[in-house]
Amino acid sequence: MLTRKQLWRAARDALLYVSLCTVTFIVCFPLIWALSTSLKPKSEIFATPPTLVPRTLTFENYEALLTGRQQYYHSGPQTAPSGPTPAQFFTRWFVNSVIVTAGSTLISIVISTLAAYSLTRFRYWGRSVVPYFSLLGYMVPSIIFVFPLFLMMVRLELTDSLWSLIFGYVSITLPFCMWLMWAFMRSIPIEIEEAALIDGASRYQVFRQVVLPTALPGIIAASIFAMIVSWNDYLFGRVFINSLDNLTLTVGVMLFFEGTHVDWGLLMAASVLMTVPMAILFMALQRHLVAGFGAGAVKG
Amino acid sequence: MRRLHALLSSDRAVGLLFIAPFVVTAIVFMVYPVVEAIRMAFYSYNPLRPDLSAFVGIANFEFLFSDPLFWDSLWQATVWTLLSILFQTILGVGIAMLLHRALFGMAFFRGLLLFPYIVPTVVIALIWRWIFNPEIGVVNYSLLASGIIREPVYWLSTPTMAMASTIMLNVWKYTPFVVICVLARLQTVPLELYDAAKVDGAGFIRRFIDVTLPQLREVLIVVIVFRTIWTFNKFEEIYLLTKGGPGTSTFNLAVYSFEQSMASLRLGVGAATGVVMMIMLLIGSIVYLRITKFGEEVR
Amino acid sequence: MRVKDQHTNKAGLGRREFLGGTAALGLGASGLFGSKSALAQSTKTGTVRVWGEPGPYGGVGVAAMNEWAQKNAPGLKFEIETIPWDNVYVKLMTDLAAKRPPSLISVESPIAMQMMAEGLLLPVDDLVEKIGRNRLVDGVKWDYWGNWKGKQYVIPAHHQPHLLLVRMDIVKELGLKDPDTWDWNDLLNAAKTISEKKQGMAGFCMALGRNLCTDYHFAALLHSAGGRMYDPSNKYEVMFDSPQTVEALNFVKELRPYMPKGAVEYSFLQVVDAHVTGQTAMSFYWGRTLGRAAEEAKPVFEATEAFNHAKHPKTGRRNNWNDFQGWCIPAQNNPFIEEVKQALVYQQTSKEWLIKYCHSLMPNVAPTYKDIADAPELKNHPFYQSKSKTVDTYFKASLAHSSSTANELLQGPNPLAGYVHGRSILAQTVQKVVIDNMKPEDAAKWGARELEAIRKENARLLG
Amino acid sequence: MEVRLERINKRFGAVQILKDIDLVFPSRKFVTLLGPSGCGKTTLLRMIAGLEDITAGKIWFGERVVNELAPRDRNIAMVFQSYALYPQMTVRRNLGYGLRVRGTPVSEIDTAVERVARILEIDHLLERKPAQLSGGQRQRVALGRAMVRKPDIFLMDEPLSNLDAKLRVTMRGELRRFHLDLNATTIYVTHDQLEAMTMSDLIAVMHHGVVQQYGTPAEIYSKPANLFVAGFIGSPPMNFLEGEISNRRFLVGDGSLPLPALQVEANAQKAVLGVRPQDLSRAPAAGQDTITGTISLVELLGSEKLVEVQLQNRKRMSIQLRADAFVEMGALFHLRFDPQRLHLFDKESGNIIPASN
Repeated sequence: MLTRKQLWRAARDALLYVSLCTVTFIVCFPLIWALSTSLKPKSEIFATPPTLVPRTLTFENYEALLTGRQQYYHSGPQTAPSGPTPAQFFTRWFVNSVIVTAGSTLISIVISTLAAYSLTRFRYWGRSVVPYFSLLGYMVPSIIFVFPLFLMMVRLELTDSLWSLIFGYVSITLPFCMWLMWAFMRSIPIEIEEAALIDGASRYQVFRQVVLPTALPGIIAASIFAMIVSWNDYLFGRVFINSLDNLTLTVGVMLFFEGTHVDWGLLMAASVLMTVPMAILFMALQRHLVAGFGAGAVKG
Repeated sequence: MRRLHALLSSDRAVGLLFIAPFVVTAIVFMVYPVVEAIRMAFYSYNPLRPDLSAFVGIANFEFLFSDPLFWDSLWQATVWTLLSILFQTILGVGIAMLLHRALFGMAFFRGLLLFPYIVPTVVIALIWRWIFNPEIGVVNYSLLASGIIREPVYWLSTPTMAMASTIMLNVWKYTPFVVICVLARLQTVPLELYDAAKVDGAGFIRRFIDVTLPQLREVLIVVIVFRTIWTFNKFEEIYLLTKGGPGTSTFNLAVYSFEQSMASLRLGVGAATGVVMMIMLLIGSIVYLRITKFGEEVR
Repeated sequence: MRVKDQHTNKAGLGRREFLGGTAALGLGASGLFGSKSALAQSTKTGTVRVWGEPGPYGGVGVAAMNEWAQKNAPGLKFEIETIPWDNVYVKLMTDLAAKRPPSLISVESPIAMQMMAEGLLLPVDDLVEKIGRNRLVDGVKWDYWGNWKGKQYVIPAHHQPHLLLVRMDIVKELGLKDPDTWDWNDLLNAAKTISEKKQGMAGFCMALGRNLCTDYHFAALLHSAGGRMYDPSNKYEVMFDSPQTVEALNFVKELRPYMPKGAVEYSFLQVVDAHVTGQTAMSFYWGRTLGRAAEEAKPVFEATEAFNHAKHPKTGRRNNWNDFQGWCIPAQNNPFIEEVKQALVYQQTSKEWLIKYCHSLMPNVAPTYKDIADAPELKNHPFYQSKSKTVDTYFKASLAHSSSTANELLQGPNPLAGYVHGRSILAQTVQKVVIDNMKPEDAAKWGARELEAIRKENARLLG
Repeated sequence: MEVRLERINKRFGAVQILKDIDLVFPSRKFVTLLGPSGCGKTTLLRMIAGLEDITAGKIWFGERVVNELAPRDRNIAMVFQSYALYPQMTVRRNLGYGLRVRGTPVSEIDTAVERVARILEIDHLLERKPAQLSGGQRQRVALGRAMVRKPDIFLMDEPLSNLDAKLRVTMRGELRRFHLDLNATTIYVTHDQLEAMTMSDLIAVMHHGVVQQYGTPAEIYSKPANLFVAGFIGSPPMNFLEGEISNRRFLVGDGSLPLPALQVEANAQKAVLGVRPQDLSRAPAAGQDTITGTISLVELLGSEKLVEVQLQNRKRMSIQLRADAFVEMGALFHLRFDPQRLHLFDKESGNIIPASN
């Protein structure tokens, strides 16, 4: 038999679940709808009433993106190749995005981990200024320095190469990683290292065998953020890259939208595909993401 | 004694060696571009004709301050920031409270609700244009079908609706940030405080006001300051969804700067806008430092 | 794009294979290091980047050039990059500033003329002779595409006027007059009638967003009213603050209630969408609306015909905005100048390719040479059966009413137009009226001030 | 007010935290729930407070079942281990909070707060915030918050555990005094037997969710009901020897000890013999009631000396001697057992085997 209190509690939990489901549905709806659209044949995309679950399931949009199917323009008796369409470059752009994301994240993490260790374990002039500096850099929006950076890349003859993006993303992610790693390193007790030093380990051994493993959660958190930032950036890709071959996904996918004809199915499939890597990362490392917020973003 | 000396000096060497890459990278890729941006604010610079670049003193700033669009952008940025932050905070705290329950399946909800944060802005802008399309979008269809509206809503076609849409997008994308921060803090609130309040006779609402909110105060201030700074300077969310339109009704300073630099080929004016943004940013940062007493801690 | 002299052929081949659209993994590295090429002894290898506007014809043009390359420069691959109109300026700025311009650009006249006056283009008079100076169709001159201080900088790609597209089924149903006879009042009236009588359909549609399309659509109205932005014969003095401008703005304002509600954010794409999906009965547009309707909405295609614009009641003008679009060759940082020149001549002298070019998007791209325009093969297209008058209007009859912002009322090239469009001055002027409810007189003054600022900032171009 | 627990059970999923607890807390008594951590004592306290659901059973406050009552309606007050002061409020507001949420008039709140502050000698701290107080001061504020409402029942969850040793001793006395002043039933949870022994009227010793023994401190100390209580109460802890009962003697290893008369005589029963270090003495020579070992450790405790003697079966026994007693490591030592001061437990059940009388 249920007591009044239990009944009340059950009702409250039910209400809680209902509101959670509603909120979750609203939050996820855009993505669900994108997925749904991407799996529909053209005829169903514009059907009224619209269908949430496709009546006919098709993977043609994904196929087009992944195989880079050449598209032809039918107008009259002949079929003319219409020149490259964005779909043909999709895989290429995907690889580019992976390269710049991985490259910039790696650089930022290595630099910031070393620096954070140095800042929290050694004493020298200026060591208290660096965190301030990182914080400030963390807040500076990229729109402010994208053009000077671009002109610098021009001078270095790096434009239209993935290096320009890697360096560009380092400039956005480094202050943040620095800040996060600094906060994290500070919270690691120095005694373990001292113990290792007394046991006869060298500084480098201590760093490799003691500090790095302890700092791993921080490193993972910083990496996720760096990856999200690099993967999602549009501005730098838009400004730094000139040729189709070297575009990244974000800029490339916008090209789908800017003709005289928008293929919504294809566009949504592209959107889904470019969200997937971050989603997987997110699912796998969600716990660390939260930890990252705790240590860095919410520091104070 | 000699060994100790050697250790210290080698330690120092390690310290400097480890910080060196950061210093170099920071100077080349962070300090230099910002300094250069400040320098460019005092130059005329047409990217098509860099050879004609010349020092113009404060002419770019004069241009800026006499351009009504600059002031419009500033005002619109303020509106968009304030409203975005307001909704993000309220929703963020609300959702965090919902998620902060040890109920079955909570991890699942938590994962899904934090998802928007990682969705690329490009993707969400495209999806937004698709679902909010006045004629063929599913949102209008649902609203019409359910009788909530009689006529299709033109989400991006009137200044007010466009502003509302960009705010919605921003709220959608960044509320998870607030949720994560608040949730992390909620988990550290001592449960005994709630018990004490219950024993003292406080109901649900009093407990929220007297226990939860004071505990969240600090994290909320930090989140709000951070988000204000970032939201104020957001470029992609607006540019990709409305390009600042219709008209210039959703311009903010970042879009203004981009348009001046790119479309108008006035990099100097764009840079000057950037300098104005940086000054406001500095003010924001000082507020942040004050609130968190960051400096004292370091000393 | 850098070209390196290397000795193996392998890399070049791999590159070609990749660009053939096969696959991607592992090739990131080549992008990573920015290296572009490899090569043979006498010929260069690499990708020749070509800019074109969205649409299949750029691809056809490049296909012709690749045919040339196969015979004469097997290491080269021409690749089209379609640049959406609204992005042209960003792309232009970053590519030129990055010293990585494409090797060949097919672009609208305002930009071509801007680049030409800035000294960014290569004179191509030698090509004109090879292609044939006397081939142009009647009613056009080489100048229209781009001639500056006696030198030709642009080779014609096509001309493309925007006209008044009308759903004749609706006109007949409502008993409206023949659109050929319309003046502005008739157009307005027709728009009104259709809006009132046809549920869920707008009477008329043009772009009103802050973009290039609105600039072009409005310019046609401005020119028909007899107004213009600058006077090339008088040191490019600004003429915009005029009764004609006000009249054109007022006309837009009057038409506004009969346009789709979302028109204030419309650009090229949405205007086409609106017509093809049957949301509007009339619209201003280039020929591609018909191309798309033919593919996606047969009934709309069958019912739609194109007309020269309604004439202005007083001036009697019916100006369209005709883009004399041409090929131009960036002079600096261009590693393939010779190859591009040869390939361009090859394409321009190949009847087969030029006809394919026109056919690729009927009737958007009109032939510029008599031998093509009159070729029987050109008529070998279904549109010539179903839409012969419309095609003819686009291709020939519109020429008498040609105008553009880069060559207002055909009174001389205007290198400032590129800046005007980059900043969307005309569109913003229109938006001041339709969104902000500014008085047209004040909007015209605002526009004039902006135009004056552009003239002052770029006085160097005019000297 | 009397508090009565009737077959109280608590389960978290499959885990049984409390099992059939029957307890009566007499009105106005100071009752301690004592037990090691994890024994369920805090859970039981929180159930009495209404902070924890009751899986089964009834809780009576006087004549009323309060199972369904919210904490606010039980007229209880509680002092928490971490004090749980509201960090953003001043001491004054902390003290008055419980009255304020009940809508008590401001003037009344002020009077009540000031009265309590005076009693607790914290009236000079009223405008401070918790962060500006020392541990002891916070403790007093927490107490004050509980006292201010004049509750029927006063619940305390290890309130002294966060204080340093010295302060703890002082506070023990004060708490006892406040209890007398307050005139309310006090239920006190602790794992510290010293607190329990010194302050309580009654002690309920808990282990594994079961009340092992309920009685006055003296009863618990002198007549432990089972092995657990015997081992838990008393310091230094009781010595235990395993052996067998045989003919009124206790056989252990190669020796044997005399036993008192048992209520139920037993033979060949496996048993555990317990004896407190204070109850052992030193015999000059081996005898009937002694066991011999060697001294393996000597600890000087100040007024006493604790000596550890290792028996032949390697079992160690501790014995408390006067500080001036002469002992030498490694020397032989004869332990004398007083039959009247032995505790005999059944090896199987752990329960006491009662002596007759």
